[in-house]
Amino acid sequence: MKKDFYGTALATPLMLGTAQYPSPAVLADAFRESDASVATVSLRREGGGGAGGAFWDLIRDLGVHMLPNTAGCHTVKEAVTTAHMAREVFATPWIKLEVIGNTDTLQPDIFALVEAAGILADDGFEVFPYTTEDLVTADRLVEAGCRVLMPWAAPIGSGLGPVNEYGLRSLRAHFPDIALVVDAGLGLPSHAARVMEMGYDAVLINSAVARAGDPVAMAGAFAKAVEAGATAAAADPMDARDMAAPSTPVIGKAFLA
Amino acid sequence: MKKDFYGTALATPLMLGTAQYPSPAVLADAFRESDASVATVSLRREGGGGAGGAFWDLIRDLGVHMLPNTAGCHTVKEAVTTAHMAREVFATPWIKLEVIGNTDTLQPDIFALVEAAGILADDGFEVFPYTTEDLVTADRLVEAGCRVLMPWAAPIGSGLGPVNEYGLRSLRAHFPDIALVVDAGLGLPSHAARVMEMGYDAVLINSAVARAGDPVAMAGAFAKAVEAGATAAAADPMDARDMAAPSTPVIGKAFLA
Amino acid sequence: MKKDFYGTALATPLMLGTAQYPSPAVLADAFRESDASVATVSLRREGGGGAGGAFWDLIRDLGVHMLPNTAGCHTVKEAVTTAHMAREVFATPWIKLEVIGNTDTLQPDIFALVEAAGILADDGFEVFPYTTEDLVTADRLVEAGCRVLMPWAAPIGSGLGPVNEYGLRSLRAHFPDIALVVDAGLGLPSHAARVMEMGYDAVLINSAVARAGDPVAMAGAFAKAVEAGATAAAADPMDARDMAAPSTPVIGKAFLA
Amino acid sequence: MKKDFYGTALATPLMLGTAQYPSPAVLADAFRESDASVATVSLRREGGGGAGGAFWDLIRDLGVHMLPNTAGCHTVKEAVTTAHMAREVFATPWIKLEVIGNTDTLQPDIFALVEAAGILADDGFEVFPYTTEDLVTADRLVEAGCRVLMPWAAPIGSGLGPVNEYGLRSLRAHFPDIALVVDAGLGLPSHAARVMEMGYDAVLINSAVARAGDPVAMAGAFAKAVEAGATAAAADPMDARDMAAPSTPVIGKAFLA
Amino acid sequence: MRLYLNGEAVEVEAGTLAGLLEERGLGDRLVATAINEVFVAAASRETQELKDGDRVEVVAPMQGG
Amino acid sequence: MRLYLNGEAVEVEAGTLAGLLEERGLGDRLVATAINEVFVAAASRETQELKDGDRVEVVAPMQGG
Amino acid sequence: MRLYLNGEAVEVEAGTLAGLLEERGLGDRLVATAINEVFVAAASRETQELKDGDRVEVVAPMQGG
Amino acid sequence: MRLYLNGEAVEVEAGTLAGLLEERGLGDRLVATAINEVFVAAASRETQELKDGDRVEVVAPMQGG
Repeated sequence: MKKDFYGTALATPLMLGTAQYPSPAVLADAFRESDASVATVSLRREGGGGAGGAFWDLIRDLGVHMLPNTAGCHTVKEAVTTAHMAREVFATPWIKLEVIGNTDTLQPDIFALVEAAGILADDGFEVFPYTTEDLVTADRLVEAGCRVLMPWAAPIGSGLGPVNEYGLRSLRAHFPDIALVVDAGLGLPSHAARVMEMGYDAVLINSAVARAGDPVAMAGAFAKAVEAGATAAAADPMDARDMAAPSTPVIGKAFLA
Repeated sequence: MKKDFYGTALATPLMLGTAQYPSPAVLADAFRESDASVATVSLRREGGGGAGGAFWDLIRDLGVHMLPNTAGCHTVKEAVTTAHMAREVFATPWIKLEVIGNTDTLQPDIFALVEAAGILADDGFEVFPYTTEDLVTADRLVEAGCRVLMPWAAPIGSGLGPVNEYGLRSLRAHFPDIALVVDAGLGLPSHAARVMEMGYDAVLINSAVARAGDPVAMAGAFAKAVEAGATAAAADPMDARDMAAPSTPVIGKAFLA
Repeated sequence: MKKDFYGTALATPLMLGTAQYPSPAVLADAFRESDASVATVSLRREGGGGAGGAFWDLIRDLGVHMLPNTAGCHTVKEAVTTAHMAREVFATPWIKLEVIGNTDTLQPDIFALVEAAGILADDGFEVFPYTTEDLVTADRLVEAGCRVLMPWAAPIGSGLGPVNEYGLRSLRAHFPDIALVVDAGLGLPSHAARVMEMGYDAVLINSAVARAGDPVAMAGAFAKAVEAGATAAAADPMDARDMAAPSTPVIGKAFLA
Repeated sequence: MKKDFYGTALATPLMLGTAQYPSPAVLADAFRESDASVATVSLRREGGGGAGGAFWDLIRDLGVHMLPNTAGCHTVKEAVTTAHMAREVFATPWIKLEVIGNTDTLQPDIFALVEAAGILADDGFEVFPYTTEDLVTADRLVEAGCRVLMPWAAPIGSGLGPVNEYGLRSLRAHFPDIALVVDAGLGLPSHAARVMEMGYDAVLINSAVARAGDPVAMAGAFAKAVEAGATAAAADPMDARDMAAPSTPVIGKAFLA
Repeated sequence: MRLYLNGEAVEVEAGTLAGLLEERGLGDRLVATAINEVFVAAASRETQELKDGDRVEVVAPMQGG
Repeated sequence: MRLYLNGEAVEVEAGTLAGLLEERGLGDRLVATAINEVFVAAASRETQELKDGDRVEVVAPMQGG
Repeated sequence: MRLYLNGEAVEVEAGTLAGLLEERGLGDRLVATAINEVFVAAASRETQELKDGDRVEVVAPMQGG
Repeated sequence: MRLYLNGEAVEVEAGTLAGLLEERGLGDRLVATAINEVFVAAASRETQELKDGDRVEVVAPMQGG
């Protein structure tokens, strides 16, 4: 039942972003507390200050898998070129493919996404596409060679939690064999637990940890939440029902009225 | 910020019921996995088989606080007499006061509840009243001497999760100094995490663990979920917002379009 | 199926409050547009200016039933005395019984409510108690002689719509023969339509109409919404289901692929 | 603020499907009761029985605009050919463009949809695309020449109501000048009222009316609901707020405590 | 005599509730009355005597929700 | 000649689409037509010749959602 | 003497609650007791006399939620 | 020669991409490169000649979500 990610089994179902932390030290502590198995990273222009190298050392010391993204790309060409640069720098075929289609919601441009995913998959990349809950887009991405899908729960950084739980459940039901990771929009550990209970294979969190008052503590909270949700999904939860049922047996109750 | 329960600090915010388990062995394993700090128990007619003594030994060996209930009582008199018998047998002033007012929903009869709570508090009991989210009832219970309140989330055994989150948040906001425990109706770890995030001091779970396909694993899931929620509440979560905000910084992005 | 209100059949299931309108003219126009069958009114100190008489004439000319309230009362005594004064002035045994128990939420003090309802019912009043969705309180009110119940949907003037739809459905299911009116907290016509679809017998609206940018138009919107909801409840709606079903028949479709 | 549909102003914001009625007579009565301004129709193989002609006469007599659909089409080619046949038979450039991408959910194949919409728009059709709430897809459809969009609320025939209200609100906010019609998934008049309150320009209903126990009455219920919602949207509703606000003024209240 | 009318301390001549209403120009008004938090029916106003310090409430129809 | 009319294999005399509709009693019906998945306008039916194996679709108005 | 023990009619020899528990083999059990819906503390069992028709409840620890 | 390095107009001596990185003190940095929106692998930098007006991008690892 536990799925791998292009042949890699993850020790924990938590992927953690590396942006927006108050300091590198807090970032490092948050990762340790989070027990995350994957760190998302990106590329920016080298100013000559060598910040890139320092950051690289920091992440490498975390001992987690690196998942470079194409954040901020708006076209197929941009995303593909960025993916190639990321593969060389981070020395991994993994790429979190983002092609942004709307600047308010930062949601994926699913048309460009499918095109770019096909190009990259053909070129040997292992694509983690940032997508919506749309089933048809998911079909196209799988046809393009994706073995992992990363649907959003809500706009990036909104912290709203799943705005379309029905859609996420439907996606899970239609792709039982594809690794599904909820990316973007989760704001609380209970959101993460909920999607794991729904059978998702992992979640990617960044803002909800980095922008918390205490990022390190919040990292630990998400670590426990995803574990709770994953365990519950495997433990066959009771069915909810409209009527009540006594937990304490009534038989043998003393008559004292 | 962490509240005590009539002077007793609890090691964990999880209270676990002892009913409906497949076997005593599973019950014991579930408790160990749950890390629960409190076990709810009750009284039934002694048939002569001595089951009562065996159960007592089992629970005592768990090394947790015992919280006897008055489950199934429908009148003030029944509840009060049952409370006295429980205090003697379990040797504790704690009593989870249930006075049932409706056989479909097993919801509290808040009128009888307030009356019984006053009688018992005057008699030296430390009352844990099973109540609704109603603020006025809560006021009466506090006036009657209760320092802990146990509002329902949904009907006992329904597993629906909070049917009135607004009401539960309002109760929390109006009673910042009273220990609040969500009792009844939680079905999933994400429900438990959510109410802890809302600032509740503990949750009481029974059916959701005992009736899971794997009660022991589910007990562990709830253990992590309450810890996740409690940690998150203390870590100052980000505010949710309608609009998106990029997690990966856009400054310095390469121009590749 | 259509219920009466202490023997009075209402032409429409809309009760409309008379407070907070920009002007008496707007109030009158809103009532005409709303087709409301009942107007809620209250009592205030007579300053000598005779505003009371003018208001009385205005309401009387609306040709609707008057339902005086005990708004703002916090004790049984206040509410009972106010009810007597209202009965004399408005010449009706109807009284919308409000006993406020919390100044933030303006929710009913259900303990004082039940007591006052009993006193007034014994004194020949026809009591419309403003209550919560609590089933046990409802039982007590019915025992006290109430034949109509007015549960809240949300705090007065909040416009949130039903915060506990489960509770409102449960109340409806448990009191099939009592006239149930949702009072307080509805903010939009869709809220009113929804509770009528749930089988409620009427709704009471005030702030949502009076505080709208165009109170007269909004009054008409609520008139249609309650009618829509009541009609739907009687027309046996389709059951919702998780899976899709084609509306256009597929049989006989041309093959053009 | 009221938008036209390719230059045609609609008398009412209700579009009604013509399928699944118990009989042609019920269909006709439902339309009269619904006050619908548009009827959706389709094409099927002519068996020789001439049912088509009889149906045509029935619909023509309704005196409403006809909106032929391409229901059941799964490819661009099918949809385009069907559109051409529909334009000839129904003598209208309007086409409700459906290209189904999933047989469980009957949701649109947005990739084929955008392609087909472009082909048809270039060929002089006035396209009403059945789409999702996806903003990027909406952009592509508008670029392709669509001046009307028909996002789903939930799977066709499910009656669930909006499963992603956030997404529908976002779509409305991003396309203030495009006529938006919620198509598919609405089950109750309150659902229709809600989307109209959100600023949608019309709704298309079929199953919820045709499959109701009393389709004619339900048609009337939806007629009122959409009118209620549209009126409310224009009447500037009050803002919802968490706290209560007294409707009855407290000033001048008698002191009777 | 000194009493409280709708919360205000007033000096009055009248000895009955009816007289008070007259004196205050409220005789013909559509009002209901209470003294010291107890309802006094219109029919009893003539005979209802006032005492020093009475708290008299006189209310009229107003808007309500 | 043998072709497919609305999915059924049929033997026909007519050489044109218009002729086929006549032969099948559909000449005066309100229908639209396609051959081999391509739309054929009413105006072209007279001149539209049929070939062996053609897949002819003839559709009429029906209920739709 | 005839009384009701946990809802069942029983014939008993003992004259006290303590005696009844002995007689029933419950003397050493961890139980709590009530007679006619009133709690009887363990310390009072020796002196608590039984009357014909008493409704005696004897309860022990059990599972609860 | 004049070209654009990470969006800034710069005057350079070097004729190859490798030379440019040297000249700019980026020779030993962990970076990836593109010219005119096309990726240039590290292995090709020595042979990759520069032309006047080239748009060169040099990027390094950074935080990402």
